[in-house]
Amino acid sequence: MMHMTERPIRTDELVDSLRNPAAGAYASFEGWIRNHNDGLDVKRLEYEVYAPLCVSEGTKIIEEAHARWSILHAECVHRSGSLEIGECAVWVGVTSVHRDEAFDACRYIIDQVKVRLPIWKKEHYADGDSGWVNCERCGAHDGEHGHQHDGRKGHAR
Amino acid sequence: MMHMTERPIRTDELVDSLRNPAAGAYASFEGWIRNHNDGLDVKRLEYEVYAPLCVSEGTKIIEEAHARWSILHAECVHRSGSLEIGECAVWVGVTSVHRDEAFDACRYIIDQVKVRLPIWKKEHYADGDSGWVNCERCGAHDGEHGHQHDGRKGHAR
Amino acid sequence: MKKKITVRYFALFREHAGISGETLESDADDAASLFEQLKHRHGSAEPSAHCKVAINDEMADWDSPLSDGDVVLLFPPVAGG
Amino acid sequence: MKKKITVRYFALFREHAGISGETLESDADDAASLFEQLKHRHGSAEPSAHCKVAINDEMADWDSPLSDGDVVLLFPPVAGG
Repeated sequence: MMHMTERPIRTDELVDSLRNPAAGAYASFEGWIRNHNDGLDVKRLEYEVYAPLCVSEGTKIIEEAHARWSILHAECVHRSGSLEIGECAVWVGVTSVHRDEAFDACRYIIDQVKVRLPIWKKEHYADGDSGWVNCERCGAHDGEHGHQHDGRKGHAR
Repeated sequence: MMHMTERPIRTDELVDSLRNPAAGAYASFEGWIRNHNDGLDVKRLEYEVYAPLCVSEGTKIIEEAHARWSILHAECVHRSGSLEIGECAVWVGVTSVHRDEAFDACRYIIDQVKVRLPIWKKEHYADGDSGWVNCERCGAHDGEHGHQHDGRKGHAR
Repeated sequence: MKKKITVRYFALFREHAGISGETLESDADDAASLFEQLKHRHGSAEPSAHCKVAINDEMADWDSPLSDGDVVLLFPPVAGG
Repeated sequence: MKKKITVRYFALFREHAGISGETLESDADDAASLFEQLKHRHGSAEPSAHCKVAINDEMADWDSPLSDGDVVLLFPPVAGG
């Protein structure tokens, strides 16, 4: 299942929810808030999400993983709201009998979650500036819409 | 670094030792004792290790991972002694800026640890029998040495 | 034919529009046409392959037809990493 | 020429030998020859690609030469999974 939460992700409790005497392998991934991006000094991140579609699309991704690999359990939790450096933004955990399947399914889930879920992150920089991450790929060009730009990422302060 | 321990592996403490504000990705793997192998009902496992070479060879593996991928930290801990079903036998944790490197290095480390470290496991079955896992690949043939066989794996009761 | 469409803007689109959503009348046949009609709002020049659309809480294609009463969610590119 | 070699047996080899190690005199030139000479002890018919050897706490090849005073560790195949 896919879960969204505004509270800190407790990976120790989550892994306990996956425990199963038939499981021989547990592969997991965590995305942590890092203090830099594209050479800029990041102070915190804000995750804007559209939760209903995150849950339905994330659950679809996990079902795809179950269809493709022989795994026992797969779970994913994603944070929303304001996160500090070092906090866990997303966790994926997969159990299986042997390790091949756990690794492959874990990788598939995080890759798909990153591109398919309606989640946007806004970085807040050391100098007080901020910017939406990756939004430059969208085709939103400077000057075509009447808002302030900081010239860095083509986005609003 | 590679560590060997006779005590339960505390993955929550281990992941804390890897925390780094520059890390954006944490990939991990755990090997758990499962309740079955080759159709047999397993009750517990005994890990025999030769610790000095486990540490030196495991540390070599981790250094290879650092040489091959741009990662921040990589650690591995392996249990020895008697383990119950569900217990963690081995943990690998890797951090990096982006997730590709953490996943690839984590996979490399566990794959190499499984084939290169002097670690043997003996399964104890529900019926009181026991057997060394995978030892049949060794070339030790029934009847060439004067000990009892149970006929299952070609190994001693 | 005019249809009543509710539009919701997210992230950068919401900041550009200055509102999180609105209900409007549109003759747009598909999601791409609506996106084009609203470019003064969301600030994106064209429906990019990196932008996404959902209709009535289901992910949709840009050429999905629109019906009266649809709720259209306009998603700028996701963070992706 | 006879050399004094200390041998250590692990896991299945130790169970077969009934001892965890011994010090002996051997004229074996390399690890493979020593392994062959000791097959009545460790119970393995031949130095398999799956068995490993270490000399003085370093992983070694089966054709590694032996010197007087060496400590040779004989490893049955590891569990591997």
